[in-house]
Amino acid sequence: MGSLSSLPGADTCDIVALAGVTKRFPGIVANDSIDLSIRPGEVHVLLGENGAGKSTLIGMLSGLLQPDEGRILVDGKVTQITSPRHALALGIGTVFQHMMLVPALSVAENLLLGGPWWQRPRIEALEARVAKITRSLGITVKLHARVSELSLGEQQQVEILRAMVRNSRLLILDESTSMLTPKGIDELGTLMRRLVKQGLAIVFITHKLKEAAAFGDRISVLKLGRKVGEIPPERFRALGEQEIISQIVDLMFGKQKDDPEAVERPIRKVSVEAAPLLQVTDLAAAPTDNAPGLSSISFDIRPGEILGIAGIDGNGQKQLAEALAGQRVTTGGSVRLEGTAIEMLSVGERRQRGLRYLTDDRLGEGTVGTFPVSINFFLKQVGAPPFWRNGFEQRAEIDKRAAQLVREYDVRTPSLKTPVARLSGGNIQKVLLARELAEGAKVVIFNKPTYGLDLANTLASRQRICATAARGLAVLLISTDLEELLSMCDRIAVIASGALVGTVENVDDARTRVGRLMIGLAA
Amino acid sequence: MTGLFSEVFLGALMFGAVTAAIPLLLAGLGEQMSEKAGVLNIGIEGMMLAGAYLGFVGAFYSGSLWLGFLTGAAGGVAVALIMALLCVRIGLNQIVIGIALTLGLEGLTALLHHFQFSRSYPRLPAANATVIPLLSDIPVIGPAFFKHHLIVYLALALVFGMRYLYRHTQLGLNLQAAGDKPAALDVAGIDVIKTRTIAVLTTGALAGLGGAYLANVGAGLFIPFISNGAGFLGIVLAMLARGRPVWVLFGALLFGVCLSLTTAMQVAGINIPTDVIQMLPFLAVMIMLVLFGRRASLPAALGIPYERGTR
Amino acid sequence: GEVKSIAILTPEEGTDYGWNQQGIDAARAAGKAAGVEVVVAQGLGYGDVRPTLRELASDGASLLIAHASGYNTSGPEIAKELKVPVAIVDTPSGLEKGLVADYTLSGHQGAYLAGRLAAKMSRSKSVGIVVSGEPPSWNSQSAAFAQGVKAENPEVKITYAVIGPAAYSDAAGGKRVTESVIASGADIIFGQGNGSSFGMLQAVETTKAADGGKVYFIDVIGDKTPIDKGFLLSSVVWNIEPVYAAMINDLKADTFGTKSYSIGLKDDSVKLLKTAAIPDKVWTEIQMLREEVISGKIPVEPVYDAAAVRALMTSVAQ
Amino acid sequence: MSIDTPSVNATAPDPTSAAAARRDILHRLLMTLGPILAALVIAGCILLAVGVDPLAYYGYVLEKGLFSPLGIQQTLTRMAPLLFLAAGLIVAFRAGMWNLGGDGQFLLGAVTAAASAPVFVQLMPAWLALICSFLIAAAVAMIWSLVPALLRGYQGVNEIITTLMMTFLGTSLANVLVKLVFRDPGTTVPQTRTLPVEDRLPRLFDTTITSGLLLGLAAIIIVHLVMTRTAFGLKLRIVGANPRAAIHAGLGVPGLTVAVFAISAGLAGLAGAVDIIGVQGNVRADWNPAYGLAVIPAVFLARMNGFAAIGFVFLLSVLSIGGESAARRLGVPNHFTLVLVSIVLIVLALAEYVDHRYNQSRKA
Ligand SMILES: Nc1ncnc2c1ncn2[C@@H]1O[C@H](COP(=O)(O)OP(=O)(O)OP(=O)(O)O)[C@@H](O)[C@H]1O
Ligand SMILES: Nc1ncnc2c1ncn2[C@@H]1O[C@H](COP(=O)(O)OP(=O)(O)OP(=O)(O)O)[C@@H](O)[C@H]1O
Ligand SMILES: [Mg+2]
Ligand SMILES: [Mg+2]
Repeated sequence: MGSLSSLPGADTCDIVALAGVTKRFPGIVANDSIDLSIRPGEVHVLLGENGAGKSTLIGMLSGLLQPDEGRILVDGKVTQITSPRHALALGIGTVFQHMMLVPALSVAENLLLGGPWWQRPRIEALEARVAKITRSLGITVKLHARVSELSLGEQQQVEILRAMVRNSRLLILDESTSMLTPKGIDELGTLMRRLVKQGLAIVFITHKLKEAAAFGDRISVLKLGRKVGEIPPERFRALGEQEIISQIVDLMFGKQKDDPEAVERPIRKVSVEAAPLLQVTDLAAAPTDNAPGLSSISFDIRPGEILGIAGIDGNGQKQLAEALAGQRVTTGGSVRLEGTAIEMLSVGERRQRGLRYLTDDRLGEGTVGTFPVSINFFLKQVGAPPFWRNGFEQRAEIDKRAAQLVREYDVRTPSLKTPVARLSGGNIQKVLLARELAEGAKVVIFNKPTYGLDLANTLASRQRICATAARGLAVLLISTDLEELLSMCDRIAVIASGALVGTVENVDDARTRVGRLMIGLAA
Repeated sequence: MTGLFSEVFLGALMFGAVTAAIPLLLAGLGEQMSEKAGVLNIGIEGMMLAGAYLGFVGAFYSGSLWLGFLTGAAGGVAVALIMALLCVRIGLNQIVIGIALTLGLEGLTALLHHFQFSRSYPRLPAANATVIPLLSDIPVIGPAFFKHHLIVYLALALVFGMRYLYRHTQLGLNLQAAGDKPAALDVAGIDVIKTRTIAVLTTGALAGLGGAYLANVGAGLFIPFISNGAGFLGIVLAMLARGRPVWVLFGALLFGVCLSLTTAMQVAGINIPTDVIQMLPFLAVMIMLVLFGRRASLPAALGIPYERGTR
Repeated sequence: GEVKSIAILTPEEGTDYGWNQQGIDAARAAGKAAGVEVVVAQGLGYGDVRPTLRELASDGASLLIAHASGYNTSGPEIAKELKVPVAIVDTPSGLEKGLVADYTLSGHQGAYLAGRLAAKMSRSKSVGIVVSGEPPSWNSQSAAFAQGVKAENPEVKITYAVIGPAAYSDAAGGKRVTESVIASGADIIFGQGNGSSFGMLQAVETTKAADGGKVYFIDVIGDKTPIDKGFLLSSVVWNIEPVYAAMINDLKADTFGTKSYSIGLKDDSVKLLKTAAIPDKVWTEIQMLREEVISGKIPVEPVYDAAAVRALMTSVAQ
Repeated sequence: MSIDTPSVNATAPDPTSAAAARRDILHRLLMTLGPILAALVIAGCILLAVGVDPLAYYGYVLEKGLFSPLGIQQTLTRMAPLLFLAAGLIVAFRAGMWNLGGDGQFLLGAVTAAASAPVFVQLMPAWLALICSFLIAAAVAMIWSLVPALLRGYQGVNEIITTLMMTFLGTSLANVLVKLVFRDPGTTVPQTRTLPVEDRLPRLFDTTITSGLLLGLAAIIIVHLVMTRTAFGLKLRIVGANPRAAIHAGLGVPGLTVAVFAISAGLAGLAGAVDIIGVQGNVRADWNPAYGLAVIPAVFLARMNGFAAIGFVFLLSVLSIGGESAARRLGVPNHFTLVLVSIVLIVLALAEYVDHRYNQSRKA
């Protein structure tokens, strides 16, 4: 073992440095001798495809996982981060990729978790402290609301706030922008800048290269568990946004086109005279404890058309999708598929008629995590031939078709038998896509189809969605990512508080008009 | 017949109801704590039996009821320790281990009783009551509620202690988080395993104490299978109470009162088979469930062992 | 026929100072007297004893004594299956020559005397009956006890309480219910229950009667004198040895299965336990009553049915 | 709350060598027998402590529970109701429903069979009578499960509470039925009329083994195949593993919930019926063998696999038949069998954990 100074990344001004850190999971090396230095005053952006090993790395920094090899240096000293508690004590605060709040507790109680057990929770002290922090961050947090009543975006803010309340010196944000609106993302960016100015170190994981270029100081790129490149701050400052992006793309994918996110909107012919495939009239649903209701939602989609639903997360998008799919009870209005009313049909019957719903909750409802990949392809066809005959499973048929879909949709899985929850989010998404686009689809509802996907997967998914429309299907695309909507839709409707506040043709000034609608102004 | 229902008799009936309710209360409070923290503790019947046996042994040989309660609680903790090791620390199936512990303690305590007491059947003297001045002079209510052994008042105080614990302390928050979303508790820097272990051991102590009360005060002796399903009733009470200690108290008293009602009806000469009367408390609860039974809010992670970093 | 060994099967361990212990002790005594080996299978529970019956038969037992009313379906079946003599209880109609004999044990005559005794001795003119379940043999004693009390003194109040449908090991229940019955005024408790009877005993020992004096306990079947602390007034003691001895003799004489066996006051196979708590004068009176019962001058009919017992109790409670 | 449902291999076993398969079977055998041996050693220490020779004890357990013709017959006969119960629990647990009310359903099925069979055999041919009794026993148990099923399916009321309550209620109700409704007027003992031995389920060949054993085996194997190979079984497993995914996939979750309870309870009812019609002949008041308490852990240890469950049920039967005999011969109270079963369950659970850990570290 060489001396410390000979190890790359073991710089004295690092808060945390990784030296040759390796982590293996059964069958895979998730992190392969990674060196990394994290410094105060810097936003260190971690980039990499789905499954590249970013979250694993974070797991080790936050005490959830222990490295198999290599070491972690904190303030220059080799430190074993044995538990999350230890990590917090070292000043490492993490906002995890998956929500880490207790839904049944209030925001305040969640922030208080972790105090000495015999104490009364010190709400008053917390209130004062939170007030100070939120003022300096420019966010508002409903301290006494239950977490289960907050939108995902609000929950993410609470998690960031938690890290701040804990006096973190190093703040780790794992895909924290995936749930935010463009405005929210900008705010988070400003916030990060403000924090690093105060001397914090930030590790920021994202799949969006523009965010990386806009908010970062230093960029590290992971690929298949290895670190394949780093852009240090000196270089970073010297380059413009486009140059940075093209460098990253070089690192991640080899040479490619300049701005991969600037997808050309494919030109599709939507025939104006064609009868709408999907007609929704005055759809309404009652609000529940933690979700807004729907009121008088009306729109129609013609064959080959993509209708976008824009809006800030938590404004009824999910309720709309569920109401259309039949998973949510409606209190009025009609839904017509090819002219036939389907609002009284069950989920299964609607699917049978060609209405497909790709959920945004992949693990929660989209898949059965413990079941093999192969079965998850056919969850919505259980009992249907040729995969089941007379009620009996035809394993050969299932496997044959599953293997075909795995190839066709490029699902990266160790085997067909692998429990689907073991796949990375992007690959789970491909399974869902394959399932929903199977034979007989006429209208497809996509709910946040690229949420959390890496660049390549995002592009592939978008292409599939466009191809879907091009085949003459009607597509309803729900997304919080305005760029995505602008790049794909024919028309964009804006939802707010469970009602459509306006619909805009996706032509030149659509961006401004949608933006105005989203912040409550007339288009 | 009016003569039958003298003050003394009614007082004794209510006194009996409270006495019968205390073991259920302690078992229910204990189970509630485990469940809050995400552990379904089916071994509670075994913990009660361990508490009953050791509690009796302690009280009998030392001559001190208090020492008996102490050894009883320790017995419960000893069984809980096995449960905590197997189910919390290494994550074995809680139902398998719970049932196994119950079966094992049934057998073990019966075995020990056989070798130790099955010829002499020792019995303890009456537990001396702590008479609360003034209050105990109220007719019927006085003898029913204010002439019990001190441990009864402590058990009642415990209900409010638990309530305070759950509502107003950090530990209460931790327990709830351990049951609802253990990963969130873990990343907040609290050891989930330790939190759950504390909960399970507390359950053991309470169940053991309940068993000791059952043997030492309820019966004044130990015989095999003395708990007679009280642990399982405790599980039912804890689940019905939905995390609220005061509801456990109400439930335990309901069962105690129903038992006394059985006696009262018989003494009054009402000719109803005991099987039918026996069904009353369950029937009452079932009807309540049918009428008002909305989604029972059990902790989301109940029964699921926690292991850091898995999903 | 030849009798080499007999086996007795009991549902609980033979250390209960009651049904199981009396059965096992009697079988041992009868076997010893006849020079026959005795195999004891105890603590078998109330489930299926066919496996044990078969095994004991295959081990060569000449007689299987199925000493529980729960065994009276399986007993005759195994007797027929394996051609081994089996003795069962509570089934007088089940006799089969050479195979099945019945011994219906009822201490009702003794319980009647116990009732007379209780009525004489009760200071408060109020007595209680506490049972942990309602099997036929207990029912007949409860009923006879009540009849005895009323025959002695119609003014004496009787309180009847069942702890629970099958609360045989509910000692705490036994204590609780007994305390309630004492609170209702009773100063003598006639108690029947396996494990729970120790709870009744404990209640009697730790609770004072309304007049501040002692409460007394009347036990059944066994003799709890060895563990008494001075509260045992009497017991309706069953001695089953003559029954088993007669069975062995009948087996030898090839007359097994031709008659039912029973116990009663006449041959002292049912008798009232004399304790120091019973004044000699009272005891003499009881002994005279015993003669009248034996002679049939006082008829005591057994009542086995639980509903009938409860109806009787309701009528005498008024 | 979720039950750790093992995923069923969807792909055909790869055509690796038969040697691997043999090694796997050997491994499984080792992982079952090893822990049992360890459990016997632990229990042996307790025996030593009370002054009993453990070797003699286990010798009797094996001889009287397994290796003597009489013993093995008794063991196999004891298995019949346990297999039905295990089958019912497999359905429920795989579908994520904690049916802890098996004992109540069992008793009501038993009482129904005991009440109906003696009547039916006088009205129709014996085989038809028995089938009818089986059917109505299953039906009554199903109806009994309707309350928890509907509450869970349509109101979301947790079924652990309701099934536990219903089992307390069911036990009492069974007693009331025996004592007040179906009581045999011909005896002082409160019990139902007795089905004559010759009208009961036939015995196998020349043995005392009840043919209920075959029915039980058939039930559990059918259940296993249905749960792992059919669309219906998959639907139930989806509901069990992720109810939200089931709703999303368009499955009628409330209906399936009711179906699960009906099947599970029906099988528990059949367990009662097969015990009565095959072996007992009648139901006595206060009779409650409480088989459920031992079968539940067995089903979990078997990871809800039908074939493994057969193995564990067999083990339980050997222990209970042989243990009783050994205890008697050596003067240990019969309660020791409970201790032995408990230790075996715990050590088996531990062994499974160790095995799982070992496999994981090997793959890493
Ligand atoms: N249990 C497991 N079995 C097999 N492989 C695993 C397991 N756990 C992790 N891996 C592997 O570890 C690798 C790194 O995972 P990690 O979560 O760090 O990816 P990531 O970079 O965070 O991806 P994403 O961008 O999707 O968040 C993945 O490729 C995955 O295949
Ligand atoms: N504990 C674990 N055991 C096994 N594999 C794991 C584990 N944790 C993570 N993985 C693997 O890590 C990979 C990435 O997991 P992760 O949850 O980070 O998804 P993801 O890569 O972030 O997907 P996305 O970026 O689309 O959200 C997966 O392929 C998964 O198999
Ligand atoms: Mg990710
Ligand atoms: Mg990740």
